[in-house]
Amino acid sequence: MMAGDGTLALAALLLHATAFLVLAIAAPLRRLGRPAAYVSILCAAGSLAAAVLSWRAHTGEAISRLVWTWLPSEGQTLATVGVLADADSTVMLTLVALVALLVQVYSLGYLSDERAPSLGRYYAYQSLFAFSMMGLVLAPNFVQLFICWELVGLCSYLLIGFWYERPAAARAALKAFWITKTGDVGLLIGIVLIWRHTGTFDLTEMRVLAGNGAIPLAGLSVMTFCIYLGAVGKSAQFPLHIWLPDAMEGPTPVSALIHAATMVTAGVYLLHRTDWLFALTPDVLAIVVWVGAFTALLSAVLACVQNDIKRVLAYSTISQLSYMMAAIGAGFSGAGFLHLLTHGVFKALLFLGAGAIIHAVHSNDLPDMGRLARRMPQTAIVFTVGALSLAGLPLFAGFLSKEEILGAVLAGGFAAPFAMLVLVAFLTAFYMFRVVFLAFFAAPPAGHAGAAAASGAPHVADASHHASHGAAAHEPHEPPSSMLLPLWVLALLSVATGVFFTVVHPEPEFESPAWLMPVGVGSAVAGILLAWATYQRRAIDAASLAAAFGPIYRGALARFWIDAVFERAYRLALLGFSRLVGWIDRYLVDGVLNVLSAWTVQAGDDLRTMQTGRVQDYVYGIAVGLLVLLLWVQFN
Amino acid sequence: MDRLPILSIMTWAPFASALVIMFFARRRPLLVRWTSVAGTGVSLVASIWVYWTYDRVRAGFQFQEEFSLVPSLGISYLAAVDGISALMALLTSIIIFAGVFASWTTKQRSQEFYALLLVLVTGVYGVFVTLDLFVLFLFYEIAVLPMYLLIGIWGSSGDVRPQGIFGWAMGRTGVGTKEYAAMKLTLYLLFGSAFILVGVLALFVATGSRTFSFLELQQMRFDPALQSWVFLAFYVGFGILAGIWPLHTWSPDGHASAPTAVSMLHAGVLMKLGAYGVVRVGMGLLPDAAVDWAWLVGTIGCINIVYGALSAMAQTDLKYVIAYSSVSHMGVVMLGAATLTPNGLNGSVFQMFAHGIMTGLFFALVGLVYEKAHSREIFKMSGFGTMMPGIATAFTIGGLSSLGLPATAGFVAEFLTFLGAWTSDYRWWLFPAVIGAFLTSVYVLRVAGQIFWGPKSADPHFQDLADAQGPEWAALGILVFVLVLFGVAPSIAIGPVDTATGPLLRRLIGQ
Amino acid sequence: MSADVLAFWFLAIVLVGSALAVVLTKNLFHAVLWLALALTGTAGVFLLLDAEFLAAVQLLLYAGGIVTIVVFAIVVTERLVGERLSQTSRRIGGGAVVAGGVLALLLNAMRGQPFPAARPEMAGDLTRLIGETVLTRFVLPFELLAVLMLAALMGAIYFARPDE
Amino acid sequence: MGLQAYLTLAAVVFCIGLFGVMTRRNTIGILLGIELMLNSVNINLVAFARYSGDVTGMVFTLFTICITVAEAAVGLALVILLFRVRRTVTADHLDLLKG
Repeated sequence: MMAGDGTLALAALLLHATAFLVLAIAAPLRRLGRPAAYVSILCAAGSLAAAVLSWRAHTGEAISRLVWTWLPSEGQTLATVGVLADADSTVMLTLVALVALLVQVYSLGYLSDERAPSLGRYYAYQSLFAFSMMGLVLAPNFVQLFICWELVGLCSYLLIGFWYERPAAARAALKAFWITKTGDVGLLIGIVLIWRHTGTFDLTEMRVLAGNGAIPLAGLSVMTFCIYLGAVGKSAQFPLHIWLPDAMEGPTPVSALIHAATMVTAGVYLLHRTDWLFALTPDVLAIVVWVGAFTALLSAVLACVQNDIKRVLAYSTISQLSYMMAAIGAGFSGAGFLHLLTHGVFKALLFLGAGAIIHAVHSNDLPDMGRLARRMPQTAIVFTVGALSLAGLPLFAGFLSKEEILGAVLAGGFAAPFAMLVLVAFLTAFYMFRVVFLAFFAAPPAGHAGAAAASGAPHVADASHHASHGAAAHEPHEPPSSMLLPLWVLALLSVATGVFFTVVHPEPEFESPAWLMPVGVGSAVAGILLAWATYQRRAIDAASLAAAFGPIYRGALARFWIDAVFERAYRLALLGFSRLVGWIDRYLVDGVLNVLSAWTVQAGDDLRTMQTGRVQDYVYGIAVGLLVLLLWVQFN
Repeated sequence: MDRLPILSIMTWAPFASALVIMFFARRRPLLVRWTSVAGTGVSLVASIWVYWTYDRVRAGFQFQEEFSLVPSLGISYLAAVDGISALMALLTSIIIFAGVFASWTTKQRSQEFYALLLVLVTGVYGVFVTLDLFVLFLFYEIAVLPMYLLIGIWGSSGDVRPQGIFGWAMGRTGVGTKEYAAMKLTLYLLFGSAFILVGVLALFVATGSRTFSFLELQQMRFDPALQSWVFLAFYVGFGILAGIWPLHTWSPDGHASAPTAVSMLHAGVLMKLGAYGVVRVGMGLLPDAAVDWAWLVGTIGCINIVYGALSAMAQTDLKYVIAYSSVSHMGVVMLGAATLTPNGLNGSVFQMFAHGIMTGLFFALVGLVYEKAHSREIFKMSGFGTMMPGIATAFTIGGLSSLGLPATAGFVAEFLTFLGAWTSDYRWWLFPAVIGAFLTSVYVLRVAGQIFWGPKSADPHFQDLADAQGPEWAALGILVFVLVLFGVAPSIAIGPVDTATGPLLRRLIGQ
Repeated sequence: MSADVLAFWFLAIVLVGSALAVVLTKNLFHAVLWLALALTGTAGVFLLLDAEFLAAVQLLLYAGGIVTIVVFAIVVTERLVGERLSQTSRRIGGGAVVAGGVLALLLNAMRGQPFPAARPEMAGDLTRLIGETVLTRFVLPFELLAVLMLAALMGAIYFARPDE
Repeated sequence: MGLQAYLTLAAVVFCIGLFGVMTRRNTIGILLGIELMLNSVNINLVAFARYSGDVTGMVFTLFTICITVAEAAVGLALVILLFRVRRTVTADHLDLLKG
């Protein structure tokens, strides 16, 4: 059967590669801008079709595997490349293909003001990203996984820094790359260690070994922890979560694709993909749960105080990723993976919706918005759908997956993390609807410029890029159809999956208590109500609410000083130490050498007075030498 | 003659074109350049031909040519390649071919410049293809000596700021001038070659029979005590050229002062001569000592990696950054070799190749930037990306390869080395190596970000800078293409290399 | 026999004496004349050693050629400088000690060595023998010598040419 | 008379020449010393040749004489040139190579 042997999955992968190669090599085409975009979108559409077909062909236990030798060693194969298509990877592939296509279509409208060469470059990056992400999803072994893992990181770097003339963007790109690279150091070490430990990179072979109990447990925890470190960096777990909010300097469609739906979930996907390995090391899994729950809470708190709409969404992404991590840590990676899929859909929706708002009002800041629902009702509807999904209300996409996660953590026996996650559910609904009310329904604050400044949150993002086009004073309006279409597709998908899962409850892997669903939904509803009371009705004063949480509020404004710690570590420890080494090299290692040669030069200066330049002195010297020689020969 | 002496053609074609340039191209700069392109082009075609037709199944040394030079001492011209040297010859061809284009705009005495460059290249090819230790040593000297003139005449001097505790000594020796750099480099390398000569002669004497042939010496099993000190002599001698710590300080000064093509060739190929010498001569002839001294070689390799990366981070001069990154990357080469594992050794050889290409690319780019902006001060430049997108892109790709990003050649090399390190007897080597790769990502991207990305500089000197043009594109295009090609399909390189490292290792650690 | 010994001693005294005069006399012109005598004495020694041809060459080239050139040089330089060239010596003591030391050590080295006292009979004419050897075995150096002398001649002319 | 007598004579002349080379201030005087030294070598060569019955030494003497003449010619030309440029024939004044 054609579809069942992985060829379709491969085709989905290669279509994006083709688009990238065409755009990378055919520079004149790339510089045309829009034609380049059409090439890329065409390939993305084809890729989506292939991905869907491949997904349909790989339900249940069907697995297909295509590999080619990539790296030989001692005449044998050391590493391969290829595709490993099964139920999980193909559904993930479909998600990637879908979001990639929608984002590319959306970008046509969003970046319509971009110069043609830049637009071409953008689509080249997009194609490269989609290719790499699919390669990661379909990776049959750790080597390909790592390769694609790094490549998506590269695309993230390139796309965050897409508007590289802006210092903030250039800086954010570097920060994102370095912080994730820190985690990747762990991943790479983990891969090397596990290769030595099991003798293979191949996931399928390793899984068989794990199933047979053929993997020695001694030292395995270190290895899985190292692999987990990679996920910590990529999926923005504490303390390496700090890059993701800054990554919002990139164009909003990029944030939707890379920093919400796909790339940042790679860490979760990795852990899900290797859950049979992690199952052997429960101690590491416990770390995963605790870090996950803590990060979820931390970032939910941070999301509550942001004024930049994209930063709210960024912290919410961190929080949701941590949710997934917690479920995987509890031993039920299926729940986490399900949330990954639904989250991919509705978070892309939210980001693209936020992009529509930014496109309309030329600002990222909530105080600059207000009552937008009248001007752009369609955007308001789809954004609210997204917010409801994120809050996890029934009939919406996030509902079931969130319940599953809460149930999973409880079933795993982690009571305290469970409590934290319930609190996060409440906070999530609160901050999300804070955004909804402030942006779409509540009246804009009177002197909002002061409010924005008082919030202290940095708010330089692509809004300023848009504002630079000189259309700052015009009325907000509904975005063009190329942007609306993806929004509606995602909104409908959110509702459809929500309804589907509310009605057709899948068989859970664990027993959940009956009170779980009311608690989950209740906390979400409570959050929505609090937001409504505070920001729509203004029954509760936002400032006094903040004052009630004094230290936490102030800490949150300073992002709990974590960024500052990293900044210090970079400036003082790394750069300082490098200067010390540089000094040692120049003044000690090389200095000693220079002293030696200076002495030599000095000695030459001193000795050259022996050279009188008079020929007879030399003859005299020769004669004396002859004399000495004769003496030595005769009396030795 | 039953077949073409392809290795000799490859080796001597640049020399022949150097002669043509000296005698027939006086005051005709374009003819000088096209003659160079022709000469190096012949070598390039020959080396690609050798590389493709190398019989991987049969392995061993192929394309053998031999004739006796001094029969009474057993010196002969013996040329042959195995997988490693075929790859190295290919590297040399690519770098010099690109280098000819990269120095297209040399104005001063271009005739002599190209002639010397081509003579130097002949020396490099000679070292890679010859198997007679005496002739190898001769070629080695041919490769080293023209460097003095090339740097001393066509080099550039930097700002001299002698200060600190040994400031007086630095002022005295003239730190920062091109003459200083040329002299330092030459003295260092000659110091090293003295060690090599001693080692070669010691082996010659120890064999008892009159031969310098690598193939015959390889059959010997020398006395362990002799092996031990001869290996050290080779390690120090060749290692200086490979930039081993703490004998690396000629490299930053030399590379910073050298003209573009010379930096390319020097960092790209000549430093590989050192590593190649350690692997081929040191490990190939002295198996027991290689095993005994692996701890030293590997540990110094680790120091190189981390120390070089940190030093690079501390520099403010662009060329110094690249030069120190070479020191760091050569550490990976030495570390890979010291692991004495198939993957590590493959990684080591591959890193020689990858680093050669990427550092060649870097120096070509630095040369271009300097030519256009007349500055090498990193923190004075900013936002060049909008003005020279091509150069910026190439620099970023080179940087990504340097930090070991997959899909570039740098990743494959480092990854194999890491695997080797963890399977060696000294597992902890893995950690400095990985940390070095991380540090590289910090300093390379910091530099790339500072110079090319970010807001456009307000400095009036840095307005309206041109992108690369004409022949310069040829240089950049070739190098970027190779870098990516070998990163995406590493088996092109690993295949032949693997056939050579396997037998070498079996001699080292037995069956 | 005794005539030989007598001749030897005579020549030795002449040779040593004139050599000493060469290096000690104040007047440079006299020194050259003493040198001519020394060279002639050497030619005599060659005669004693049965090398008539060499003695002739010695007289022609050395005593004739060199002395002429030197005298010529002295005349030229004196004319240019307009005063008589006298020559003084310096470091006489040191020079004497060193030269004497070398001499002593050379003699000491020769002492007790088994040098032959008798000359072997040379078959045939020595001059003919020299001629044959030069034109057979040493023909290449001989030709090179011609080139060398030509080069020296041209060099000397070039150096000493008048200013343009 | 044995070989030793000739050798001794040559050694004496050689040392006298050496003494002259070391002590004369005038360049022409130095040249004269050199001639003496070369001359003594010639004596040695001929004496050895004669006492060993091998004519090669004499051939060499022939060569030496020729080369000496060439050397004297060039040397004196140099002296004249030097004199013209530097206005001196005193060796002590010719110290351009002074370190």
